[in-house]
Amino acid sequence: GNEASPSGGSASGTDGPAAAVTYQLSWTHSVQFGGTYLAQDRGLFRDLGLDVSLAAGGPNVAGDANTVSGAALMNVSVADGVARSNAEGADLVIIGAQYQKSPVTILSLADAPLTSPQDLVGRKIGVAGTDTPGLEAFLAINGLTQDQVEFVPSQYDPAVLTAGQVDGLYCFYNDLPVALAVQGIEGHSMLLADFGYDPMSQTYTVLRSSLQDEARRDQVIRLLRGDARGWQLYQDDPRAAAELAVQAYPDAGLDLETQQEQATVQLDIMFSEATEQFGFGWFTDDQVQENLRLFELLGIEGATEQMWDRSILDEVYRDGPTA
Amino acid sequence: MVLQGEQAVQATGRDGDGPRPARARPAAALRVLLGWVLVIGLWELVGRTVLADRHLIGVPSGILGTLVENADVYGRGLWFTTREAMIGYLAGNVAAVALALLVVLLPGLERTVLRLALVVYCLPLVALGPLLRLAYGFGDGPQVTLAALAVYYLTLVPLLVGMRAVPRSWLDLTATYGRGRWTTLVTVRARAALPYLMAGLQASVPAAFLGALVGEFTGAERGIGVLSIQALRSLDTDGLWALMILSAVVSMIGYVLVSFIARRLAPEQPTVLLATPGADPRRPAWRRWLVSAGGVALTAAIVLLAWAGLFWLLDLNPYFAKRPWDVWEWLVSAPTAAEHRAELFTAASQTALVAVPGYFAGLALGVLLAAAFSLSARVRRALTPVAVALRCVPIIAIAPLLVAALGRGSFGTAVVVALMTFFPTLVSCLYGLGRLPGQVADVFAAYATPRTRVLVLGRLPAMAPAFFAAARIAAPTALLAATVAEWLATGTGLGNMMAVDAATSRYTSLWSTVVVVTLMALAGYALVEAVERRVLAVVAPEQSRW
Amino acid sequence: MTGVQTARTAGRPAPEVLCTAVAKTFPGPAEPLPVLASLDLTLEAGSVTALVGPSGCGKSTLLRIIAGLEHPDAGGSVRIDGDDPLEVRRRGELAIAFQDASLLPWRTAAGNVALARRLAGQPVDHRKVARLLGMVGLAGFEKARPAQLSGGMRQRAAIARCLVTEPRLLLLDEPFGAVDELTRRRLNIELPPLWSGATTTTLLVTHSIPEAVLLADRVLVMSARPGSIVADLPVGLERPRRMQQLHSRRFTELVDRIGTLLGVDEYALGQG
Amino acid sequence: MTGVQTARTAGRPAPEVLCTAVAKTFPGPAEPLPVLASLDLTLEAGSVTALVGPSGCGKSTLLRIIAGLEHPDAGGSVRIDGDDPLEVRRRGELAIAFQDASLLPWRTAAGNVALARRLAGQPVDHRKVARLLGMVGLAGFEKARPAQLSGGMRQRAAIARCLVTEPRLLLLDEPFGAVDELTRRRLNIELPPLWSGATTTTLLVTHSIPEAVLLADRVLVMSARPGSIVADLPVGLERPRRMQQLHSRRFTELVDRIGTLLGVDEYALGQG
Ligand SMILES: Nc1ncnc2c1ncn2[C@@H]1O[C@H](COP(=O)(O)OP(=O)(O)OP(=O)(O)O)[C@@H](O)[C@H]1O
Ligand SMILES: Nc1ncnc2c1ncn2[C@@H]1O[C@H](COP(=O)(O)OP(=O)(O)OP(=O)(O)O)[C@@H](O)[C@H]1O
Ligand SMILES: [Mg+2]
Ligand SMILES: [Mg+2]
Repeated sequence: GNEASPSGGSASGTDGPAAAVTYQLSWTHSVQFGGTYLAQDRGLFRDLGLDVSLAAGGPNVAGDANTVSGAALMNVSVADGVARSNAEGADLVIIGAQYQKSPVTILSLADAPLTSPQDLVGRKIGVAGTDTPGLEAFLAINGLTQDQVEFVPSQYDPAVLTAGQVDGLYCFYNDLPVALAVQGIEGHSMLLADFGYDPMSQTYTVLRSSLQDEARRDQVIRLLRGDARGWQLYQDDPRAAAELAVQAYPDAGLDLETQQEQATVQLDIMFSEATEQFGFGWFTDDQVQENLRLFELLGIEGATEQMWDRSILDEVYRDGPTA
Repeated sequence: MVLQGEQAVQATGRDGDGPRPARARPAAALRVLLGWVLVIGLWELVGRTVLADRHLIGVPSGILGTLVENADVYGRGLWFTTREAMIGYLAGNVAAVALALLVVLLPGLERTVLRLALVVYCLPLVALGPLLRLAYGFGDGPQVTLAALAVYYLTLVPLLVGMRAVPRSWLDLTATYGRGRWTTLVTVRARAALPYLMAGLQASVPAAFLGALVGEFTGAERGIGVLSIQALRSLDTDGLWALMILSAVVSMIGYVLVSFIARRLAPEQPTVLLATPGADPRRPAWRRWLVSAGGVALTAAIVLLAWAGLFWLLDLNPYFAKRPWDVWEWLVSAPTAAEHRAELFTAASQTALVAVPGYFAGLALGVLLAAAFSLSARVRRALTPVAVALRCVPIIAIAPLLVAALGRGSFGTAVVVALMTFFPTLVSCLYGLGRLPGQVADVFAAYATPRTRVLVLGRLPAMAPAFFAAARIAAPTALLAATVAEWLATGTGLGNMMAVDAATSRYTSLWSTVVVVTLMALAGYALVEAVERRVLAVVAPEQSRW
Repeated sequence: MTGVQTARTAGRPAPEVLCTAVAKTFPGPAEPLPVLASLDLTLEAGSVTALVGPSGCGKSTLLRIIAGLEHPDAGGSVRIDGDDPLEVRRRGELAIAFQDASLLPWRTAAGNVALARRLAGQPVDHRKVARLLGMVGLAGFEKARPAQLSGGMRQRAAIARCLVTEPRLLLLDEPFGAVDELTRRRLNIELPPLWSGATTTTLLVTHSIPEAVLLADRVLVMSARPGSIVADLPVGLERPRRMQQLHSRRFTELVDRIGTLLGVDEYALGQG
Repeated sequence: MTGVQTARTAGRPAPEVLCTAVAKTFPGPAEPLPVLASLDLTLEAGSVTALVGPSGCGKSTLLRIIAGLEHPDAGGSVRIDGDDPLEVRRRGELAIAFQDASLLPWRTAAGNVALARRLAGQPVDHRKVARLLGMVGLAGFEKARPAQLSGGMRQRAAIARCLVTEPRLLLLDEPFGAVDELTRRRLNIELPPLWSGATTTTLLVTHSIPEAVLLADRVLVMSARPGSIVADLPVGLERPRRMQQLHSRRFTELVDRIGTLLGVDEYALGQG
């Protein structure tokens, strides 16, 4: 109703009709978004006057595009992706990063582990076509050339590894390695972030115009605040988040054991000293500079510091490192 | 000897299909049962020994366990996907019938309608999925739409062939009373097209299911597609196989249901379709060229207008939803256009190298299977489920297995393309082989011609219209299949390019690639059509005019 | 479409058919095949004309051209009471029995007959359908599908289909070719009252010369391909025809004459 | 399949056909339709038998049963020189001309005729094909497709197809129903030498009584449905038949007799 709501749609009020916003996730539902589910489930968004719809991602979802087109207010993305989108004419801004460390990893089987970049030489690495530039950049950073490693086109299907079609698989730390572990297969993960390849990941991404419009900026702040609160709850009890994920999305086919394992594993990359000190989702200027250098390696043009904006985080953590 | 006697009578089509002696039935059932037990036992054995721990295939016991354990989750997922598929199936087939009616009533539109239909059918999922999600928001919209899109072309093409499969004398009948196209459609064509319509309806059952399933990759919250992504990534091979088996079973049920209805609906024997070869005076070559060039231009104009108009109407953001002029700039007017073209050309030739052999392999596989099915009911019963399963299982789910079996080379990818293409050909040809006119069958019977010979000399020519309908469908399908195979296995060609473009937000490049894929499909289609015209002018002249 | 049909066509007088310079050349297997030499022909209103001629001379083609189902070569024209054949067809006033019965296989015998009335824009009259089927000897087979009928039965169903619309112009292409002699004679006597009269103009192709003479007011004899009309013989026997006339001099004379014209004489069999 | 075929069938003597208790009931549109009453019949080796009877009495059905294309009701059997009809078909020794021409629409006239030889396991002999097409008056139409032929021409092509394999058992179902009187008589004179003789047994369905008498050694008259054989008349005219015989007493007597049996008399037309 547009008539006479008592607070007249005040910017930060928790009363009045909740503003409907869409929050685009980066993949299908799983505990990967456990903090967000907690925020949703415990009414943290609602308390902040938001009626949040969580849009699942998937193999055929263009997350950034959904934000650019206005279908979503904010999406979860990755820095190089955002830079690419901007190079193609989007004007997206990263206002936070859920992961403190890139989850990109090269997974190998424990009986033939790949533990350092040098181990890749002469090996077959499964990598999706979309990730090939990332692997190339990683090799370059470590002084290797592409012809020293055999790239095998594959998707995020761990069976290629177990079936022996590849020696290592380019994937995500909290995803396939967990699946392997749950299946009772010992694997080894080599985080690329530990060897210089560390694009900012699970970034909170919004349109620059959303930050300039007062009302929407306010919604962004509330959304980020609510989400951060959710992740704070998550940090305290990741297993509860896993249970919630399984329960809230009964049709997603989630397995509780796997979810709990994943929930614990991803703590490593989501929380760090920086988050202790500044708050969940924090990023530093050093990280920005490092990412910009990485973009050059990846051949992405036109990215500058302007692609990041910490003012929302500043606002959320005005009173200290808890949202 | 007994077999041949049975066959000779069957060829007359009158009383060959009598019930088999009752005592044979339990024995046959036992044999079938034993066969299954053997197959499943072997499967379990292989899964547990040679392929143990490789997570390439699920094993029967594990699959069964998963099915029981997740009965309610899988059951619900199956229901969601099935519902999407059913709605899409209905919508797509209604659209096909509507388009066919339009063409029959305004035959001048045939070429244009078919080309436009082809363009829509060829839109790759990578481009279409996100668009649909943007247009529909949350919900089942994209799944249903993709199911409908996967279906309508499979029905439209054979339906039009069927509408033409009438002898001159029946058309003369309505003409005698001065009736127009509508009456002819209602009294003659509609009924005559029934077998072809049923072929389309049957071939599109698994297509609808697969369409809905991959539709769920566009960010759906539930359904078999979502569950299978989950199973795939958690190395839950048994679960994945359980899901795929469920999909196959549902498709199978739909397929059998439609074929049951088909048998009920079209019991009369096909008649000889006498029609004189092209009686219209041949127009000079330059005029024919002009007309077809005009047609192509018209189609292009309509596509471009619809493209720009639709995006404008839906107010789609130009960042993602590129317009025709963006593609023009990318491919032609931009300073770097030459590079873009070169890149596209390389990719397109790689794709063609996979798609063309795959196309022919798929076609051949379809025809050969259809021939085998028509020769032996036993082969048909045994292989139909396999064929349906191969068609409705998303290739992404069994890609590692296929790669393990076939390798990543062009042979493997061509086989994948063939596997994804053959099914509509199989169904269409099966129906086509049944179009042997009763009188002609009698002639063969008079010489006790063996089945194989009847097949070659009678059934194959009678199948020609259905076969070419399938060949026209297979052209764009093979191309789309090739792009999928490239994306999954070879990491080359247009398929990989589209995936990378989508992942790296190179949307102008993506749309340009889509345009190239569409143009290639149109070109392939035109080639098939040209061959078809020549062959059918001799074998089935009734197909060359309305 | 149906607006015109409300007036019962049977009430209107029979039309005159005028063929002017009708010629037809088919694109034959090798070279163009002239089938009809230029041909002028008037069928008087209400007359019954029989057309006889060697197989392949163009009789069926001529019938189809008169019905407007085939176009004559440039220059030729067919007018039915001054109208284009299409007009007449549209009014549901024309019926043609094709050489092959061409029944729709999915309709019953009665359904096929009834269909003609629907196509002609006339209300379906089940009693009439049944009566006509009875007249052609198909009582009890109303519900049979064409595949369940013998060749002769199919042909008779096709005749019933032609007659059920009470056409003003009736074109019959060897309507009794597949029926036995007895049935043929019965039909030769029983059916003509349905079509000879003031309301129907009839053109009948037949291979039986006696039948031609028995049924027609006038017999046209065609030459071999390219067909042209080599003789136009008025029959001049009174109507209604009865069996007695068959033994009349006039009758046998005519049969002989036509036989001679067709060259049957040299193989003369049975008669004269 | 072809192994058996090497011996030229034409050299072997004509077979005897023995039908024992052949009856046939079709599942009719409403209730079961008895079409053939139990029927015993022997076709002597090398004889030409004509079968006449009212339309729909089961003539075509009987032919199909003899060819083994339709099974008689339980208890009935057909033996051809002691063999099952299937055996005979398999050896390519049987030919049947169906009532409707049933040419393969995608083959030319010559292609259709040649096909029969291939199906019968005989080498295709293009000269023979052309000669037979010429005999039935289709010279120049070898390359025409069925749709480009007139009704009578299609039927003649089908006859050529039957004769090209020099069958030992020849079943003709109204082979001349769609051709004109002249052509019919010509064929009546010219073709029989091809099939009457020591090597072929022939059964011929026809609606023309004179034709039956002219061509056959023996005429079988069938009753109306359910068909049974009501008369079995030896013709007893000497062979080769010539036109003169047609004026013989024996001939006209026979024609009359059969006419009477069929009830044609009451409508008697032209003869007697
Ligand atoms: N559509 C066609 N294309 C080519 N030739 C044709 C076509 N229709 C008929 N003809 C030829 O025209 C000639 C006359 O055919 P039509 O059917 O008119 O003969 P008809 O006099 O009816 O013969 P019949 O007594 O055998 O039925 C034939 O030689 C035939 O080959
Ligand atoms: N497949 C069938 N199913 C049911 N009834 C049939 C079938 N075939 C024939 N009949 C019936 O059998 C009877 C005899 O048919 P058949 O074709 O043998 O007659 P016929 O003597 O050849 O007649 P005609 O001279 O008209 O060709 C007909 O009444 C017909 O309705
Ligand atoms: Mg004709
Ligand atoms: Mg018959």
